[in-house]
Amino acid sequence: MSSSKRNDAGNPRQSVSIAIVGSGGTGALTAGAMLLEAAGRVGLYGLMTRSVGPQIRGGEAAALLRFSAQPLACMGDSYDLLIAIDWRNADRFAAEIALTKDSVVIGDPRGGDMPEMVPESGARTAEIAMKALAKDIPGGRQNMIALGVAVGLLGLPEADLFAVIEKQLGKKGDEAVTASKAAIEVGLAEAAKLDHAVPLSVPSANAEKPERWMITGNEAAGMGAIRGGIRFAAAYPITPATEILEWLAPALTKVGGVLVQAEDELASINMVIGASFGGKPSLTATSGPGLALMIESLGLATAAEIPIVVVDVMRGGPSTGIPTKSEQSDLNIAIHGCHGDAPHLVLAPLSVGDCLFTTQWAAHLAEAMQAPAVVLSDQFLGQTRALIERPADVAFIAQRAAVTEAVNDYRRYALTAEAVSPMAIPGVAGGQYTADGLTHDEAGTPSSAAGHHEAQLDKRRDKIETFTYGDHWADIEGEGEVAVLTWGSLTGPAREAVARLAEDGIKARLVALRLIAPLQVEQLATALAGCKRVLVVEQTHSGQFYRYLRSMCDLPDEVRAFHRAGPLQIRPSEIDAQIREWRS
Amino acid sequence: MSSSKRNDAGNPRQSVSIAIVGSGGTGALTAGAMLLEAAGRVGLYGLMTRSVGPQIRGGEAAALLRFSAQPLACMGDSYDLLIAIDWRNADRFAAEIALTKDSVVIGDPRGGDMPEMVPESGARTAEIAMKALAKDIPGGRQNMIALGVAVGLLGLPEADLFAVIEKQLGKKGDEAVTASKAAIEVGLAEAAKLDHAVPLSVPSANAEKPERWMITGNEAAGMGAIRGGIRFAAAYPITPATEILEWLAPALTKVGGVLVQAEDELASINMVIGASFGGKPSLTATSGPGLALMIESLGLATAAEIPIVVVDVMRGGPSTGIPTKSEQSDLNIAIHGCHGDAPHLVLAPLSVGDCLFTTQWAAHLAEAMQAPAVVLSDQFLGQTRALIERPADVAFIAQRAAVTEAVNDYRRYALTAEAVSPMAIPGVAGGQYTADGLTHDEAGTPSSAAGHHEAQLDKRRDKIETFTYGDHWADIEGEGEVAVLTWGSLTGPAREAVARLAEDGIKARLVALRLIAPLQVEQLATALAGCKRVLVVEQTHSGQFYRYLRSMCDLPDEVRAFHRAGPLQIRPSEIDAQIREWRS
Amino acid sequence: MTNLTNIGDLLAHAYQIEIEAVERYQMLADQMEVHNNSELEKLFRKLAYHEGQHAEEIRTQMTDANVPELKPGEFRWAGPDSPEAVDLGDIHYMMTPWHALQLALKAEQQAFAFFDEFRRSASDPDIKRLADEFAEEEEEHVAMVLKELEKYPEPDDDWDDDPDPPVSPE
Amino acid sequence: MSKAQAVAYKQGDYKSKVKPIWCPGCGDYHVLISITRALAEIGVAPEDVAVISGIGCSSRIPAYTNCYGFHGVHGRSLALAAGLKVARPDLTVLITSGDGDGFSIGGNHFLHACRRNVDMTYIVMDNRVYGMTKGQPSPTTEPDWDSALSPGGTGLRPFHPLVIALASGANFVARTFSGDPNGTARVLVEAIRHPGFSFVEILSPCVTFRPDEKEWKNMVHTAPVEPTDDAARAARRIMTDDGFNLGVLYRGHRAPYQPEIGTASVDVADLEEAFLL
Amino acid sequence: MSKAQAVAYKQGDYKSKVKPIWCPGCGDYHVLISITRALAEIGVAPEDVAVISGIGCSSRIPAYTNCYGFHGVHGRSLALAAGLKVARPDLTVLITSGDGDGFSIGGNHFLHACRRNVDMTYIVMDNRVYGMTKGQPSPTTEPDWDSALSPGGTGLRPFHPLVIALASGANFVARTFSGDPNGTARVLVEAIRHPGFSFVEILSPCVTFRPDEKEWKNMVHTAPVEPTDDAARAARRIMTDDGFNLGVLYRGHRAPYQPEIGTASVDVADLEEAFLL
Ligand SMILES: Cc1ncc(C[n+]2csc(CCOP(=O)(O)OP(=O)(O)O)c2C)c(N)n1
Ligand SMILES: Cc1ncc(C[n+]2csc(CCOP(=O)(O)OP(=O)(O)O)c2C)c(N)n1
Ligand code: SF4
Ligand code: SF4
Ligand SMILES: [Mg+2]
Ligand SMILES: [Mg+2]
Repeated sequence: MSSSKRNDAGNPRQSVSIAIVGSGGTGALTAGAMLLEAAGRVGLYGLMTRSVGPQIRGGEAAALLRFSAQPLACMGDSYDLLIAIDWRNADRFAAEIALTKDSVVIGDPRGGDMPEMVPESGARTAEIAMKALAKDIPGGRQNMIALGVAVGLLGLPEADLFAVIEKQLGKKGDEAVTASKAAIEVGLAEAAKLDHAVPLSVPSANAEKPERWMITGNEAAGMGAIRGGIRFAAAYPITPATEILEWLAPALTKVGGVLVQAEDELASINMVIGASFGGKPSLTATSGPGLALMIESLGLATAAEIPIVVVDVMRGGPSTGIPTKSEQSDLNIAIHGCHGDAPHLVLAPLSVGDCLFTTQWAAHLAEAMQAPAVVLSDQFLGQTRALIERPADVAFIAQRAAVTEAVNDYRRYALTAEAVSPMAIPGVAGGQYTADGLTHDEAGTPSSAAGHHEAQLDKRRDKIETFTYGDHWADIEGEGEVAVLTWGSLTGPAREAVARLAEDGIKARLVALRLIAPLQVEQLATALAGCKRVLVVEQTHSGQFYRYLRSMCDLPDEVRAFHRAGPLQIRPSEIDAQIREWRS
Repeated sequence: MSSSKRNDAGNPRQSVSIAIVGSGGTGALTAGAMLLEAAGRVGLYGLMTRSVGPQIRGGEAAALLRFSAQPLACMGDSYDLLIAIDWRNADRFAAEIALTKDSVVIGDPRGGDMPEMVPESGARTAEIAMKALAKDIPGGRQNMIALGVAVGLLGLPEADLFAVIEKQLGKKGDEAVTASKAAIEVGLAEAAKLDHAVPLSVPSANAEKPERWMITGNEAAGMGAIRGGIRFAAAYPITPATEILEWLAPALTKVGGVLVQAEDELASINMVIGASFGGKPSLTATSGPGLALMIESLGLATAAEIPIVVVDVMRGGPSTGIPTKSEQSDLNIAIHGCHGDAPHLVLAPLSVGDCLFTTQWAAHLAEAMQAPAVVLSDQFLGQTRALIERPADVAFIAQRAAVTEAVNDYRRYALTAEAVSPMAIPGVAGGQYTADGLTHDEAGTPSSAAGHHEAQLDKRRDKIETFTYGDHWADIEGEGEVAVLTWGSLTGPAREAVARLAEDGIKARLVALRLIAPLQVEQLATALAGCKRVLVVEQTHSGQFYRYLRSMCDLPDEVRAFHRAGPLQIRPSEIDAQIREWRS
Repeated sequence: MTNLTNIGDLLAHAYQIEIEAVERYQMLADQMEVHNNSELEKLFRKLAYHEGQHAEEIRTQMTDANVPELKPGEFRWAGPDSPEAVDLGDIHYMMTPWHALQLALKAEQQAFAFFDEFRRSASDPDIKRLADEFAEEEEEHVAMVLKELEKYPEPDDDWDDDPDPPVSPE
Repeated sequence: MSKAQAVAYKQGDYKSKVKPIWCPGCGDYHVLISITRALAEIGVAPEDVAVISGIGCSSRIPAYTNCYGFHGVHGRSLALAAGLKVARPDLTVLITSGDGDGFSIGGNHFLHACRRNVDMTYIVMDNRVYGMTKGQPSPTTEPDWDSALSPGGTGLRPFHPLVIALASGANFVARTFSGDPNGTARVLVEAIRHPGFSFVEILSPCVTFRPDEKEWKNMVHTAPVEPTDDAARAARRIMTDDGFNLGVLYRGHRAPYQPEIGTASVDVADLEEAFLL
Repeated sequence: MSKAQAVAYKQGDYKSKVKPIWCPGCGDYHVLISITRALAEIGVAPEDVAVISGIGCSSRIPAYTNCYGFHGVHGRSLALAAGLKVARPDLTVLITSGDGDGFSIGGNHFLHACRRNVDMTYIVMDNRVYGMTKGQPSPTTEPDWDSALSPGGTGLRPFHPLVIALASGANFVARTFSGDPNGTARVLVEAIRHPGFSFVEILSPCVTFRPDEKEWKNMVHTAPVEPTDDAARAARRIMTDDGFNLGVLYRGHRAPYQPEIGTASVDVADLEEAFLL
């Protein structure tokens, strides 16, 4: 997907980025959400993130959106359209809403002072008195005017928007619907008056509209968990992971599972371990501070060989950090956080929609190997709402090697060829054993003998290192002597950068890891075969991913580490520029 | 210090290794401790570790000792003398007490069956009826007979042993002293009858006896903490760190400090952070499971820039693992355990005695940089009792850049040249600020701006990366194109291996890191300059140190990683053999 | 306690007394094994064996009587434990045969007391006769233990003096 | 539990072959006997019982039973057990803990387990000391008990587990003495059968670090009053007793927490509808 | 505190320039006023006061005061504060927390802080909800309160902070209502002055996620009886009240925990003697 900047202003664009900002009570976020849903009905792809002030309510807010008729990997480099319902505190978003001279900025003349960033960018501006216009409509609201303006300037069919309005506001009664529609009409009319269109190329009106899902990464992770067979969850709320729990709570109940709100993360991971010991595939979700509290028991799950899934929706760190912003800096703790040698699985979804697949796969892998799996999502993936194609059905489901019929002479930690030992589930006669975090022998009896220690350490390493993971360990695209090597949510910008380079005839590969640990060293070498230069891209301050790769495998001679802490996600153009600059 | 194996049986040896084993109630450990103290009075160097069964009381026990007139780096490869007060369950120690055909083994004919390991080794054996002999002495005990035998066979002056007896048993009354002396005399007489001497070369009787300290690493860490200025400690008991606390509790009180027993490790690290926020240099001590629980707040101390020292006395992991045995496998969690990018200090003592210096230095560094310092001791260092020279006085002491007089416009997290900001201590007028784990600006006010985030991340990185650590970052010895690169408690065996190689004219270097993080990349490169081969030695299952080095710096082309999980420490002969084999 | 009203009940209790004594001695033997006191391990295994034989004798008597299947809570003991079960609180890993026999003595005495009181309070002559038999048997055991004890002088006060410190396995 | 009815289980069926590492004389041996005796009395099949623990001498019990066991990490047994029981309501779940594991590091889960009232039985062997780590004061230790870590004593008021249990909502509260294995077993039978969260504190002497506790056998006495179902009254009574009152102290009537589980009302695929535009 | 006597402090001297991010209408604004008012009343210098918190809306208070502050991690404020106070007995230490921070994740430290009885004042703004994370049930939430995470309610019995405080040994226990800043300030003055661990629960409505709590102002009432120094009686009284009783409920007489600090009896070098042979 190429940058919108690269289109001429008049012609329909391949993708359009739009921001709607406004302070407390203006409804900027609601307008954004409706716009997204309307676009989905048109059959577009789309993404919406939001950025807000520190206030719990009434703070300044920005709905950040991007649309295209082609699948979208990430947010754009800059914004084609910025609609400010008002300008209060809008400079907070200056760094996030990059404007160019091609941008169009619509403001309300009564909405306060336009921030510096607008004139500095050279963007074309126009004024619409949204507040005043809304006043004239009984029950009319300024955000609905803004919505009308947006749809008008983008050139989206208004019927789809009205359908959304009916669905969303129907429960509020006819009056609300009518008022909103009226306001939208006014917005459309205002837009039509302007010479500021940012037309988006949309699927032809005659063609059958492709079906779209509208989903956040957090919802997708929940759905993936259920598809993967998870039937028990315990968790403690934390930003930005709470929505996984809030989605799962009623959903699990419907499919015969349950979610328990625990007193803290120490409890939640132990509840999950207990439920899994009882035979139920189980999951918890948290963010960095919660993961830190789970670390001791993550080691227990590893040592006692209890499969669990821990979804870590990463936010800015260290410590409380920036809870509402994305970062990839929990990589270290996820891989290396446990005391002792505690090999376990670490995975990362590569897009909003991929949160579904990766979580499902994680449940499958955890159960197959009787090991904990940490899924590293992040605030961007988790809280971005995306328009995507329905994720494919995949066969991955929790299937544990279990002893389900009466046995004799059972040895829980027997050394087997695949290093996975069939697990007796409570209730099975003769399978009684005691799961233990102490070093133990094959029967599970505590031991401090070097032989037992090594045998079980080997076993736990081997079972995950010799497993056949198939092709899902990474997304690999493109060819050439230059590769962009990345993981998790940075895959989006990297993917778009590689696509843009390709458009310009510059060959580059994308290697984006979904399976972080155990690192697939051989497969990675194959993926990079022939590469002379590798750009390692990640959203951390210290280059954690780069360090991890160095520690585990030999990279091509020329490697550059391109990394930055949050909260600003690395943009496609930055990656693109790195590669171009390196070549020259 | 060369291996005792390399001496002829008749001549005095450079070093002697001796084991005294016996089951519950026989007093093997006490005999060993007295032998150690006696040797100390002679002016010898020595080490004593113990190995015990899983029973809390009454289990099988082995006192493992080594003596020499030269400083001792580690335990020996094999044992010159094994005295079994009884043989019950002694095969538990087979792997730990390596015997050779040069070994001498003394057993009690009534002490049960000699385990396989003895005849298999080809060791020379003799019998002494310790139990029966003790019975004949009123109040006599078999372990005192064994002690007499040991002193006799080693050729140590008995006067020093008697002095120990008087000191240790004096409080029990004259009878106890007389009985013990009588038993020792019997033991000496029995030894004299045998042709099984393992004579140790001792400082000449005329020379003034050098002064010796007898100390464990855990006590040394406590002493180092107090020398370094620590005046507050809070902790929760855990094996094998508890002795640090038990030593510190009364000691701190004497120097005007205090130790608080916390309800758990989450509390102890927070108490320590609170006390340090209040201006008192503070420390906690724990082992792996406790460190895991402290991880969240270790990140808080990093983010809020509160100096604290956390001593982690490592044991076998993961999870509860092997609490009574040594391993170096908390390296990963110590360096990489926190969520987010949380640079802090990680140090490791290089010997039992060095626990004093390293802990003292850690207190100094933590305070100087307002950052947490993790000291990675381990069960071997912590619980081994050593005869050493009095550790030198060093000037390192907690000295915090603090605001101690009234100020205006105070900015707690001001960006300064050294990246360390003077810290206002509660009570100072105008210094009021709120320490915060949230991303903040220079004043400490929470912020989610990219600029503030990056500035403070840079600051916290820079202050520890640009600090001048001096020569203490590593112990470097020897020369040549081969280097043994190691850290912490593995330094002992590595040092001895390098010395042995040197005796055979094989040049090798020793580079043993005391400062693990931040890794002194340039200094390390200098230390390894000219090296073609590097053997990385550590006590972990997965080669954590090797991986860490790879991740951070370029090592010479030929690198071998020699690592093994606990509980058996890697022996000097194994390192020696690796190097010899590699050269050939 | 002595509301045992029929032979079956009495047999059930007598049998249970021996069974628990066996279990207890085996437990003690295990403890001594784990704590390397092999002399005592042997002694306790021997005691377990004897009680086992006794249990076996009772079991043969049970075949013709109508003996109820009682659950643990349905046994009616006077004390906190069944009469012939050694109090585990009195055990030490360095104990000597003298101590062990003292415990055995106490256990046998308690068992005797159980049946003794029973035989005196029972009104049914059949029950009385059987209780009598059991009491006499226990009395014999008491005598046996006393005889065995003669071989062992009372150990010195410091018999449990372990110079080595406890260890911490976790 | 149809299995259980068919077979008559004996106490020995609940004991494993693993030999305890406890010090001879330790009260925990008696507790093991009481637990196995209680299970035999109830007659639940050993494989339908799970015994969950943390770390400590007392926490070693699971492996000594012939039930399913989990010897987890220090202080977290109640959470692990709650997860297990909610996921597997068909199992009989016991938790075996110590005064350090349960009331020091594990105090928060204790509060919330009482409050949550999952149907399981919490057995704490209270020896007023950390046995496993060689004798440090625990929350229930007397303020003047001298030790290396707290020379001269902690000076702290002992923690009152029974009162906390009542105050936070436990549904069954009792205290027993390990030296009375029959009495303890009887109470355990009742505790296990009582719906909801049952808490039984067993005074269990540590002969190694608290030899003075051998005296307990002369100090304990049966509670002079009948159990009540009035938590406030029970709390007040216990707050003022001498700490050696034995017996069932409180029987509550709260319904246990047990979300329905295992009965699906919709297909997984149906959940997808919400995402489809 | 000689400084304090010399200067007469005003309420404003305890307020910082940082502007709260709380929702307008939030009860915590009132609490901030009450705290600064109480401090002015006591007259301790702002720099001699430390305000310690965890994470939550309520936990944001430290930065809004002009005292030394610590905004630590979720649930650990009491431990941090105890370390500070023991190390620096000269400071006045307040802890400001919420019902989630203090009673859910922080429950264990609450128990042990009450027991340890360090001389500090624990102020919990109880709004019966997790405000900061957008409205999940907390331990004090009513069992039938509907939310996304617990549709239809948790079904769990609310946690009773005052009873737990009493049962675990707090030395001063009170409940106030944020809507009565004068009354709250008065109680806070007493709580701060009272030696040992003082616990004040402030009912502080969350207007955003619990708009129903605006009704509290009509529900609170002054405790109908005098404070007592009998913990058992106080506990029983509170266990049976309606939860809206305000006032000082308990004043105890336990001596605070405060090891002597800062007075060396030996030189550091003297400690070495034990090692020398
Ligand atoms: C996280 C953690 N901290 C500390 C320990 C060390 N530890 C093991 S058992 C124990 C105390 C046990 O006391 P209690 O529960 O009373 O059991 P007891 O041994 O007295 O039966 C401690 C502190 C640990 N294993 N894990
Ligand atoms: C370890 C950890 N877990 C979870 C969170 C997320 N979190 C922040 S505040 C909060 C709850 C706060 O509730 P309360 O203490 O009642 O404060 P309120 O916002 O209601 O004043 C939670 C769960 C966190 N910051 N850290
Ligand atoms: S140390 Fe104490 S609690 Fe532990 S086994 Fe020994 S007597 Fe029992
Ligand atoms: S969310 Fe509730 S508690 Fe938080 S600031 Fe708003 S009203 Fe107050
Ligand atoms: Mg205990
Ligand atoms: Mg709240």
